[in-house]
Amino acid sequence: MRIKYSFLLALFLLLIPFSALIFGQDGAAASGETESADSLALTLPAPVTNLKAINTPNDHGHSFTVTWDISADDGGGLKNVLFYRVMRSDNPDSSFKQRGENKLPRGASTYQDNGSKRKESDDFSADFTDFYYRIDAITIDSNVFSSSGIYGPVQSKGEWYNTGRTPVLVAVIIFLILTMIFVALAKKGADLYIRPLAGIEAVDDAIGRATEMGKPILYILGLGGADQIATIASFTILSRVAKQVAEYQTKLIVPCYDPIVMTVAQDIVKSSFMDAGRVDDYKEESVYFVTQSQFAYVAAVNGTMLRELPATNMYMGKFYAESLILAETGALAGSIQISGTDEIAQIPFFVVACDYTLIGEELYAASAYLGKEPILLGSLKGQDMAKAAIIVLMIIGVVTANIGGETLENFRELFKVIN
Amino acid sequence: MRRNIPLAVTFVVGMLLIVSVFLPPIETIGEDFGVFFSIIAVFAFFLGGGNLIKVHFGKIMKKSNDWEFSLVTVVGFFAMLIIGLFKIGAPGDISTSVTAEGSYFQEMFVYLINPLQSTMYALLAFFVASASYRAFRAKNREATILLVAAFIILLGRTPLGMMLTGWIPESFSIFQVPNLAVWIMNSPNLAGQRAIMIGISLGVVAMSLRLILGIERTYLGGDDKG
Amino acid sequence: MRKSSLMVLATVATLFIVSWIFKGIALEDIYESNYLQGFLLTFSAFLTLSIMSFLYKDNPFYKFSEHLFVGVSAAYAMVVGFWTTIVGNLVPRLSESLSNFFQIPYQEGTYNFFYYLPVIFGLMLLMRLSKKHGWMSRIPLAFIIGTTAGLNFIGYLRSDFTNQIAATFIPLLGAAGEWKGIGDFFSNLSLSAGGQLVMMLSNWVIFLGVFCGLIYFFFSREHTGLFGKASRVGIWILMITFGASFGYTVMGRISLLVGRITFLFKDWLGIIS
Amino acid sequence: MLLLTFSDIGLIVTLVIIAAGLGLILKLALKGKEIDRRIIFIFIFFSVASPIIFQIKFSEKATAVVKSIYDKIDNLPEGSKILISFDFDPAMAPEVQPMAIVLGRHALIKGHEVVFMSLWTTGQSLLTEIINEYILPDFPEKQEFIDYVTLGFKAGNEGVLKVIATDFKKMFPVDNNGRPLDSIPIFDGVKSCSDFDLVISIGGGKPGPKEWILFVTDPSNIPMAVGVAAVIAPQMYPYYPAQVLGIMGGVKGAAEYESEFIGNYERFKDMKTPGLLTMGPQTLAHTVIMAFIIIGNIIYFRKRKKEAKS
Repeated sequence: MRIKYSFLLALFLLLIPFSALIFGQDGAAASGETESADSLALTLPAPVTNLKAINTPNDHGHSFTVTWDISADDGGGLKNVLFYRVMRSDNPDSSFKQRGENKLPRGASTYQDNGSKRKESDDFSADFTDFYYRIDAITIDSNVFSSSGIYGPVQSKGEWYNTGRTPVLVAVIIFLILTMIFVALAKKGADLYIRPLAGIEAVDDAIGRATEMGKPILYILGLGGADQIATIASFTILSRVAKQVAEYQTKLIVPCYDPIVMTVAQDIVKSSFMDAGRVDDYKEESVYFVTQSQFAYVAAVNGTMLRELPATNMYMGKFYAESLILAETGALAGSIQISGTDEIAQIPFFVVACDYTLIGEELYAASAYLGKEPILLGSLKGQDMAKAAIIVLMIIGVVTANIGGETLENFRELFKVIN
Repeated sequence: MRRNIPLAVTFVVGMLLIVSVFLPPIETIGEDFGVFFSIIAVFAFFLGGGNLIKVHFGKIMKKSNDWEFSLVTVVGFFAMLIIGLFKIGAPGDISTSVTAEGSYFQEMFVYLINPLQSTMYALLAFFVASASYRAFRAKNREATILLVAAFIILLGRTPLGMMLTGWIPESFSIFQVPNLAVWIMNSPNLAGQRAIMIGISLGVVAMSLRLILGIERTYLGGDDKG
Repeated sequence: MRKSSLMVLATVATLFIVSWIFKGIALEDIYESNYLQGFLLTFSAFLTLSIMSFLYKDNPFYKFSEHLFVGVSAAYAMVVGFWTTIVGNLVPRLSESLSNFFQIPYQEGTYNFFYYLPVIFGLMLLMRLSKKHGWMSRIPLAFIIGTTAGLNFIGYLRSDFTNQIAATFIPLLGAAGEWKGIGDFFSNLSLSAGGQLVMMLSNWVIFLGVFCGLIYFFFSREHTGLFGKASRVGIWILMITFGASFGYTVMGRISLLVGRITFLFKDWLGIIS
Repeated sequence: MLLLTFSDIGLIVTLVIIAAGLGLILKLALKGKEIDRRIIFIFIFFSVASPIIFQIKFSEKATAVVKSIYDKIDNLPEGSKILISFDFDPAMAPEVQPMAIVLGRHALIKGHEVVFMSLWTTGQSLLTEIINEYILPDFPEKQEFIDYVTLGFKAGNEGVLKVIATDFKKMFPVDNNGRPLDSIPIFDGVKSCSDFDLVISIGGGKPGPKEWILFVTDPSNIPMAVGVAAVIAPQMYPYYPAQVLGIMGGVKGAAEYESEFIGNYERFKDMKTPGLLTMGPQTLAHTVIMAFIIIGNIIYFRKRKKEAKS
């Protein structure tokens, strides 16, 4: 019962940030331009009006946001305005220079002028310094243009908090709370069901099989560095595997692609052996570095597979084109193969060539599965709540999509705000 | 202690990066940390290269199986290292790019690394065939769906697809294999990809949070002294 | 070594030496150092064939190429890392004299001293070689993992996943303006590939596919009853995805082999033009 | 008398060997014996290598999406005006260049008046190369300005399209060589894009086919055909058949068109068909893979039957 309530609470909480976003958005200036100019007369066009420049909000300074109303001859009137040019100077009377590399296309009515933050740069734009702006409306001949009046002085400054991202902050906090709730629940001993995953259950069997056959287990951490979530997930699986391997006294081979990943893997395997009380059985050469080149690594691992004939190959982490080369060679060597990756393009190859595959998200969940620690299971539960919220949102989205174009656009817009 | 300091570092750094998104003055800290990571990674090269040499030297010393080939690795490694670090044969002075046209380093890449890696990559052409033969079998419902989807797409990419089903009239043209193949790519395939992607995004968010909060800490190894 | 393997070795060596000589002669008009170019091309071909020989079985030629590849490529990555990261990123921020030595512009900046941090972390990582202070190498690891977690957490929350959800908001009756009423729908009913019925069907499949796919990924609920059925449909959708993606990739893989075979027959043997 | 070219012999030999091999394997398969993967590898190597060596081409049967472009060009009355835009760069060229070549040929042999242009900077040199090296040598009788004209590259991306949709000469006052459009016979009576009988965009990036549809042909109801890189093709299907009359997707699309073209024009029976040539190894390898999938299933069911018996 408790779980059910927390489910509802979680769902509710998750929906809040998204609805909060509706109010956080500002209407993007959309200019509907349909016709093109038909006369090429090089008379001077009308200048832009209502020019304004303000310090860009929610940033670290050195930036202005310039807005104006388009020239009367842009899209209407003489229709001879093709471009705009934003000009700036620190002097109201002279030395105006074009900002940005390109002229703006007609119809544009806003420009964000970002200067460099670095004093050494030519483009340095100092905060708390007066600047003046002017907009030129240009015809097809860039020498024929009319300038607006000068706006200024205006100064830029930095802020401490980006109010535009408040919705993201709310989402972050809610995710945090959600995870905490379920972790706390789990700690208190709530019974958390998790459905079986074939790929995970196969891990135990595979280690047993290797022991019976007296053959090694090959564990591949993938081509990702320690800066990939998939690799980190793979570390936790490796630690479980190593623990069991230590207990069964099976041989473990871990060839590594990345030196940092190698150091972490060495630590993990060593401490797993210690936990199992078999520190003497730990062999340093079981975790080793090969090379940081995709196909050279594959060449070496392929060789290892055919020479050592491992009973089980495990591929967990980030994989690219080599996935199928590895998996097919492993199948040739007659090994049982378990794989898991979050690289979408490679999942099909693993599914086809391996005996068991953890698909995307299942790879991250694997550590919780293997550990069966209540805290981890609690966090899985939190993840599922978020999934339920997404499904609800999806349904709302599809319903609004069918009500009408505008409702859909508004609803879609709400997702764009998170930037 | 030895485990708590790293946990604290992870927490602080992770939180700092999350918070930085909301605070313009430190907004770019993520990029800086990215550069830091690549610098640390270069230090790790010592560990990697050292380990590689250690493993192969060990094999040579022990005269274990295939030790002759380990010699090839060691010689290749040092040759390439020297050529690259001293920019031997580079067309200009020290400021020319190490991969400049004509330098020995680049020649080694073109004539040695390149054929090796593109051939290794090309092995995939053989392996897609053997995997198709071995795995696309109608063992159960799921496997059959997998098989049929793959077969339709394959058929759609050859003239055979049109030859076999070109007679189907326009009002049923979705059943012409090439059209069906396009439809599968655009609809169910898209749906599947999207479901996986949403799942992954959610998983990454949850996993990251577990790491920052220290719930997931296996990557630190045990509480040992080693 | 057995006599037979020696024979094979000798035959292969002779073949490639002959090929080298022929290639050298053939390249006489093109290159000044024609025999060197001939050797390089022949050697590339040898390496190509050695790797391919793995398809038959593991053999000394493959072992040779593999070991050479590992050694050379490991050094390659390190050298490139040294020149681009250490010389390219670190030196110009920390040392003016070293920048002058490497002839790169020194980048003066107020916060450059922060760049000592990765150096310290890097040195800490190397501490693992010491038995006593080995544990210190975990601090830079913790830093890396903290960075990864922080960046990924906020990055995925902000873009990937919201975009993917927003993309699912599709009109099930066809795009705006395409639905012209039920009468029109039935009078133009057909299974034509570009027809309205097929388009509607696609939208339904995408929506239900994502829905069932997500259901499949539920971990904390038993997959039974209606839930189980949806999850089963989810697996089917995933299977179609995998099968289709696999089939679709074959073309690209064959192209890779075309590239290698063209190298062998054109650049090396010169059989085709 | 039977005249066989080198590639015909190659094709026959290749097909016989593959068919015989597959037959033999099928015989073994019917006994429920698994095939050694090395045999599959040999088949793949052979099916890729032999089309390369013998320059083998397989005739493709055009799918409806491609056939409709062919029919459109074929059925337009002689002297119709066709605009072809080469919106691609060298990286994309292997996939879409074959389309550009065959379309140019087809349009010229039908006696249409063809205008070539490009929205990509890099398109200029590709345009010149394709026209001068591949298309014109086959048409010595065609005259520039009367039968075809090259406008070259014009900067401005979608901006260009928006202008030429209503006024062609404003964007292109002169052609590639500086000759005023007013003095070019092809442009007699051409004010805007609406005066063309067909517009074709070949490309895969931005600006490209999609922009042509959105800014030019869809608003003015001008017949439009597109040729795109394979990865882009799925994004074009929603426009078919309402906004575009046909789509050529990737090398396969090009090959289908080439096949249709050389099949119907005796004069071009032996022309170079880069699309069909690229498809040669692909077709054979795909077919072999499919054959092995079928054989794999035969073996599987045979084995299951045996197991059920025992």
